[in-house]
Amino acid sequence: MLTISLTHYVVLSALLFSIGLFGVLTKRNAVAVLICIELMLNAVNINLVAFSKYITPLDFTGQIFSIFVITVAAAEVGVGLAIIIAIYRNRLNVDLDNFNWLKW
Amino acid sequence: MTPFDFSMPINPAALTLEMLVAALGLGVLILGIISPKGARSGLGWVSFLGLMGIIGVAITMWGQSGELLAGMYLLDNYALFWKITFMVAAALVILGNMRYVDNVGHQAEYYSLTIFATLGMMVMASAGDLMTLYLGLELMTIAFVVLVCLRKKDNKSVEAGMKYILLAGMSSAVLLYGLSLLYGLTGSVIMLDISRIIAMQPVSSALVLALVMLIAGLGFKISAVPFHMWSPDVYEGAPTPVTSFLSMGSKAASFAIILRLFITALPGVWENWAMVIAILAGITIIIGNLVAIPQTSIKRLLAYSSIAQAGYIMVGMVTASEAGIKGVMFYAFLYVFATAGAFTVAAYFYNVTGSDELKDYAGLSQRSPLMAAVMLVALLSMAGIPPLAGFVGKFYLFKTIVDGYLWLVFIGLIMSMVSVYYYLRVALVMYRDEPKDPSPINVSGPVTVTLIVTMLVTLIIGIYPGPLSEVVNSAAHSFFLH
Amino acid sequence: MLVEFAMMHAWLVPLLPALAFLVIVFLTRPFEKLSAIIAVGSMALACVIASFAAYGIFTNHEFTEKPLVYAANWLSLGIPGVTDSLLVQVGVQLDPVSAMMMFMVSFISTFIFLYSVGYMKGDPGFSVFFSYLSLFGASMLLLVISSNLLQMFIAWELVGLCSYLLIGFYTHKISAREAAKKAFVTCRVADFGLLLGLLALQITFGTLNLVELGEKIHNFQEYTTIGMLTLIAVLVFIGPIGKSGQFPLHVWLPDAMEGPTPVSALIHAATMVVAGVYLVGRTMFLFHEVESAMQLVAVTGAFTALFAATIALTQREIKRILAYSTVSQLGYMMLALGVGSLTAGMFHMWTHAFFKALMFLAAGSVLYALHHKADVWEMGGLIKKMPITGWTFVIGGLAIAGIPPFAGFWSKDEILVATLAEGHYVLFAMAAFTAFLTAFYMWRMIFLVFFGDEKPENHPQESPWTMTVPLIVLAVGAIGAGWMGTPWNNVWAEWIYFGEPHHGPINYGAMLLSIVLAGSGIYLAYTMYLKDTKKKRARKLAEWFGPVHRMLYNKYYIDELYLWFNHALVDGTARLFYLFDLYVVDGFVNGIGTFTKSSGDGLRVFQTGRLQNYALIFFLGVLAVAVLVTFTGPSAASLVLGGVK
Amino acid sequence: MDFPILLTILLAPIVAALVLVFVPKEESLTIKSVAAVGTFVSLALSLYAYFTYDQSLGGLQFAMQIPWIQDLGVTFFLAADGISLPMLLLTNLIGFSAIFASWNINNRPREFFILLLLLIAGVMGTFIAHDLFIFLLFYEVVVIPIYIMVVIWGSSKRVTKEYAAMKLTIYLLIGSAFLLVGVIALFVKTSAMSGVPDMSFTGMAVVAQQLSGFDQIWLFGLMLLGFGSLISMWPFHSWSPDGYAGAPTAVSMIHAGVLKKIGGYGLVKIAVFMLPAGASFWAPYMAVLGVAGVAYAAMGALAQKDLKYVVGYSSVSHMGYVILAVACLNVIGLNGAVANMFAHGVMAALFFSMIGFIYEKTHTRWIPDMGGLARQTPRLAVGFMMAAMASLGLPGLISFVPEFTIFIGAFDVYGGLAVVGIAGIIITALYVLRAGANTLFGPPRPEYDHLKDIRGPEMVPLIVLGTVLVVGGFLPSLLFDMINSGVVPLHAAISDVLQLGGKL
Repeated sequence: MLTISLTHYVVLSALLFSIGLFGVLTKRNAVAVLICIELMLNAVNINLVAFSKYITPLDFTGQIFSIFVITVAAAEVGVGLAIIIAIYRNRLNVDLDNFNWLKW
Repeated sequence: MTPFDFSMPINPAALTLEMLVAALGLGVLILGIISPKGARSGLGWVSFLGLMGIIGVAITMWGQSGELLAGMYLLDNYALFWKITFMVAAALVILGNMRYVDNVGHQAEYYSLTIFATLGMMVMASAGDLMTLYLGLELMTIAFVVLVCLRKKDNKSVEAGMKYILLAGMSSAVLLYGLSLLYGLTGSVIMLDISRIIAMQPVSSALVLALVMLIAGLGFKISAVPFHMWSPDVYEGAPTPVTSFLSMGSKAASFAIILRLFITALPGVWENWAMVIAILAGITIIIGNLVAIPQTSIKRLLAYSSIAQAGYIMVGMVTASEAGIKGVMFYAFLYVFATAGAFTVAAYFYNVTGSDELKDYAGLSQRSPLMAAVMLVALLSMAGIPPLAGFVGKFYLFKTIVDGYLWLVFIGLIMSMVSVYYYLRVALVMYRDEPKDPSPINVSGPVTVTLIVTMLVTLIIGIYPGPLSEVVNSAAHSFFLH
Repeated sequence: MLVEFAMMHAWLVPLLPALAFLVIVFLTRPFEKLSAIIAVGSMALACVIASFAAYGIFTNHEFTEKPLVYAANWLSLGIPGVTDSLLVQVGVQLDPVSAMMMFMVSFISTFIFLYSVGYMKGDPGFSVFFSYLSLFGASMLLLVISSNLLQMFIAWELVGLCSYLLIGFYTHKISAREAAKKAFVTCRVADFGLLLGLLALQITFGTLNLVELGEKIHNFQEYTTIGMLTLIAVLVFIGPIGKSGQFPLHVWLPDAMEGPTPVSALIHAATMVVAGVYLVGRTMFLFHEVESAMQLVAVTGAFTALFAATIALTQREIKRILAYSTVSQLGYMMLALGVGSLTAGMFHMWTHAFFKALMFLAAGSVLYALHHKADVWEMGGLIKKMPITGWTFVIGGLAIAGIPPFAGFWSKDEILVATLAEGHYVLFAMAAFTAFLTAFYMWRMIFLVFFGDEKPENHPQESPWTMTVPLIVLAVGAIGAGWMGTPWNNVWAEWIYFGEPHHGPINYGAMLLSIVLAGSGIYLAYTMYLKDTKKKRARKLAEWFGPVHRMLYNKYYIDELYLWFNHALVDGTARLFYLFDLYVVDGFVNGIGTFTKSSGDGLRVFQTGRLQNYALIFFLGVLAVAVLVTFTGPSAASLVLGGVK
Repeated sequence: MDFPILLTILLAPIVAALVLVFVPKEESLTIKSVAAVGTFVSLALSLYAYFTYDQSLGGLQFAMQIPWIQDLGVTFFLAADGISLPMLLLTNLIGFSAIFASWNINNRPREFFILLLLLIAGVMGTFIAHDLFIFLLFYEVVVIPIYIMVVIWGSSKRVTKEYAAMKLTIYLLIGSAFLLVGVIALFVKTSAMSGVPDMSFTGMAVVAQQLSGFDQIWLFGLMLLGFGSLISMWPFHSWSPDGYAGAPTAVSMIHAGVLKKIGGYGLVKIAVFMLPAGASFWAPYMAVLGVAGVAYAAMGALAQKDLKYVVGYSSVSHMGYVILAVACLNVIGLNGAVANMFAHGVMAALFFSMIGFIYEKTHTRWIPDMGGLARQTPRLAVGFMMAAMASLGLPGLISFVPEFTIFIGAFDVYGGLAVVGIAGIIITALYVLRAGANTLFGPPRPEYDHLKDIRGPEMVPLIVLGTVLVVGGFLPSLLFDMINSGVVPLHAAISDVLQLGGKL
């Protein structure tokens, strides 16, 4: 029976990270981009927890670190959504492509 | 691997500065809510005097050293110097732009967030491990994001905020990924342990990937070239005092953690990242200066010039030596004053005329000689023209890399002379052209004080850098004592 | 006692006119009378001191062997023994040659100054003119008495400057301005050669003092080869070619007539142009060692004499004829030096100064009377109305033609004898023929100007006393100057000689020949220009030799050649260089400028403002850094991929 | 010396500039007199220093040293020796007459004279600083005031004054960037070698002379690039004509008169003194470039129609002589180089001041438009002719003896090459006379009849610089003994390495 080892987690985390990255690069909707960033952050959490379990089983540094990451991610999403709402109020759309007033 | 025991004594003395700043921030926030609408402008003076008090305390703490929680939080001259730099920067920004902030409104939020951002930077300065590093970084970034879109009504500010939050989020994800790999490879988050473990094991490709991720994540923060795309737009969009604090504080703090991370944690792989940093520095200097040439808005010009300045500071990192650190810290300190001067002038000019365009700066020398002189001195100090601080700073920086990376010295110095071109174009507009409306601009009290302080400090460091270089020497020396 | 004082303080002689120059320029410029008195007075005083000094030198014999030299350090660089060093001195060297020259220059200048008081009356720049004249006098006397070649070169250039200022004195005339510029540049070209010679001398022999140089060159084998010495000699000779108007560089002298007549008399007859001959005389020790250089000097002299004489035949202006006759006589002096006879050269210079200055001043008074009408064919029979000018001019004519009792005969005969003695038969023939031509063209002018029927439109009358007195004095000189060098009691030979004084046998044949030549020249001129009043024969001759006549009149088209060279080549290349500088060197610099600017614009476009693009560039950056890290660092990956250390 | 004479010389103009800040804008006369007093004080003091300098003792006198930056070994070291004193005197002479040459400046006179005084102080600083860091400090401090002065008070004839100002500034800064790289590398290598960081000329030179041959070569190459572009060596000269044509009179006087000499002074005092092996390697190339500069610029000047361009090109040509002289690396050559710098400085300053007056009165510098000025403005004509005659090296004026010394030095070392250089005097005579004669002589033009000749304060440049021209011409030992006392010890210090290095 296939035993789940550290490499599986790292590969999963890498895959999740790439998906998140792909989402950030292609999604046109600001909220979707924000979600994809969260995806990338959760990929890192997987990584951290996996390392904490397999490499330093005695202490919880990795897990503590992932808790910090989760809290910060939450704060980030809060602020990000607030900004997106503010933009929506001003420009009535959240399509990233036409936010290009600041250029050159 | 030593397990983490909670019984370790925490000596609170190490955290006095951070606690004071946090208290000041909360105090300002509460005062803001309590005080009636009219008295909001007083908050500026409260936060300024508070900061000056804390700077006093920091100076008295000079020379103390210690660490907290088994190396997670380091306190030494190095961290103290950075903290003093951040607080000075914050104080200058607050003092210089009180009139601007009163026009914008939301004083409470502005001042408290600025102080919280400073707090974030101070945490980063004495971060001894990956977690504290990340926490300080995120505290600063999120505080800045809110500051950037302070003017909710102005599309530019909000667009800048949106760009900043999304790109910063992505870059911190990348950084985190690198940190997690680093943690995975070494099993510890304490930087000192990491360097010991890396020294023992051969360089694995995972470590190289971690290194790349770290360079990318932190490169974003100091706006090194391939990762700099966000900074011109955010600098232009954000309200000018925020841009000023962003370009001074955030960049300096990022350099504080880069030095900590790369020189304490990753000396083992120095051969790997030295040449990359050198190449990045070279490209940053070149592109930062070249793209600044065609700019027409003073803020965007200063944005690109600050990218170029980041390139110069990166030069100090290349040799990972005490002289290198000294060069970075010295240049960061004088860079703070030059940027504060330039942006205060830009902010006040925007306040009076409502425009950032260079052509509106025509005849500024006749309308207000002080503003024109301060702008000129600030710009020329960034260019590295001798009597000003930039020259001494660049001398220290390039002194370190002459042996191995002579090509970088050539790029650095020739590009800084090319930068004189667009700096002098600003001077040309200010000194030669006749002003459209020749009404003199009378500069209010606190702004004059900031302008004069920045100009004098830039001149004095330029002419007599002796004492400052002594202080920075002892700070850089304490870096290696752990 | 006075003589002793004069000899020891000979440096006063050039100093006095120099002081006059300063006084006139700064103090007495507005008071014309006063500045004239100061100028003439200072030159007269200088002439008195000079005569005492000359008397002192000539009377006691020991100065003929060993010249009296006293000098002071002017410039000393480096430590002589230790490093490469340079020592230049300033001083006075009095020996018979320089004493004679000092006396001659000051004597003639005094009278020419006096003459120009009358001539320049009413000219707005009167005192400025006298300041230039005193400056010229000072620098010429400095040149004459200098003890080393560098000091001589300095005075040489100062004299060139004064001739530039004086030729261009009538600043409002464009022709005067161009003539002055031509004079200065031609002399400058010659000075370039002389300077190279001096540099070579200084470097090979380590000194420029005439006395030391003489000893060192005597045994020059220790210092340099004969080939090098010849080169030095030729280089040094280029200077005199320019200054004394010898063949290739003579073009400026005839144009120098643009200046006022006293200037022509003083500078372009008596003193300045003779400086070249004087320099060759002074450095005779150098030329004596090098046979081929002597040959060159002789040939140049003879050729110039003949060449100038042929041109003078066809000229129409009175001063131009005199100018060409000066070039020709200078050729004679060079010939004399070329054949090795310093005595003959200097003697002819001595006599020539008198009668040529006389003729120029006389021509000046003619112009003064006819209100500057210069064409000889429009004058006639002036001797009736202007007896003194007329008869003094005739005396000058006789002297230059070489009729026995007059000065010209003795010195020209001395040269012919010397040339014959050295066995240069070809040169002797050229010299003899030139003597004939000289007599002819000089008397052609005299008959046209002073005899024959008067032209009704000009009504001349005699010039004032200030102009006629110098004429008379110089006329006496033109007569008497030659008597000190007659073959019978040749006092001149005892004083001025090179090596040791030699008294060759008196060659009556040569004397007879030269008298015959001079007489036939005068007679031919008489028949063609005085007897047949309508000058039919002269005009017929002109038609027969049409092209030859035109070529001679246009001075063999050498001026046009130089002008073409100057404009086409020099200005052309200058234009070329300037365009090269403008478009290539400057182009390159501007190119770099525009390149940086355009690359700035190019890179700016990447900033599209769209967030996704930034994120994309961010990740391309991450990839680039990944590649960089693998290739530039010694990491495992680079070992696998064989990355560069 | 108890009384810090050099410091007072340096600070006098700065103090005057500070005083000017408080003088109200309108009273232009008081502004000018304050500026004149400032420069007069430093002129008098530098004359005093020049004549009380003890030549037999030689070496650095009036020295003053204050520790400045410990870890870089930088000391605020002001001193004067045989080479720097003439240059200091030259700066003050030209500074003083530049003030009077710009007596008719009436648009924003206060800023003009503040910047001019700062410029003079900056240039003076470079000549008396005997510490490499402080030398660089003053060397580049001068660039910005010049830019602002050219941009505001310049004149746009063939090229706009903005282009000229920018070209002047950026060109010299790029040159100084190369120099800075060389200085930083030299500092790092010498302090590594000797352990003690020391930036003073003498201290660093002792160590630098032991550097390896290869290091000395590329370090000297960089310095040659930096100083060469300032002294307008041949390929790097294209800023000089445009720069001078665009600049106002006072700036072009000081720039041509003194600023170019910092390049030469730097070459002699720093590059050759510290890196003799490098010097002997580069010497032949420098000689070729020097002679190329002479011939090229002389030809260029011949084709010019604008007076300031003629003098601009002529100054490039004269500097070619200086480079040729420095390339000889012998006592006579070095003496000639420094003396020619002094002579050319005085001459170029007089020339530019006269052209400035002509431009002020006739509003044109185009030679074909002018003629016969001698009748209308005789004193101006005298000044112009004196400068012209000095520039073509007429004996009796100051520039003949230095040129003669250079010819001797160069002829001895580079025979054939020197002949080409010496032929330059003919072309110089051609273009100088053409410029002088076409503007001054010839038929007077009616439209210039109303011109007033220079009088009162405008006569000062002519009197001050004119007397120096003549006195320097007749008594060269006044100048040469001082320079000789500076050059002989310098040459002694490097002669052993030169012999050892030989021609490499």
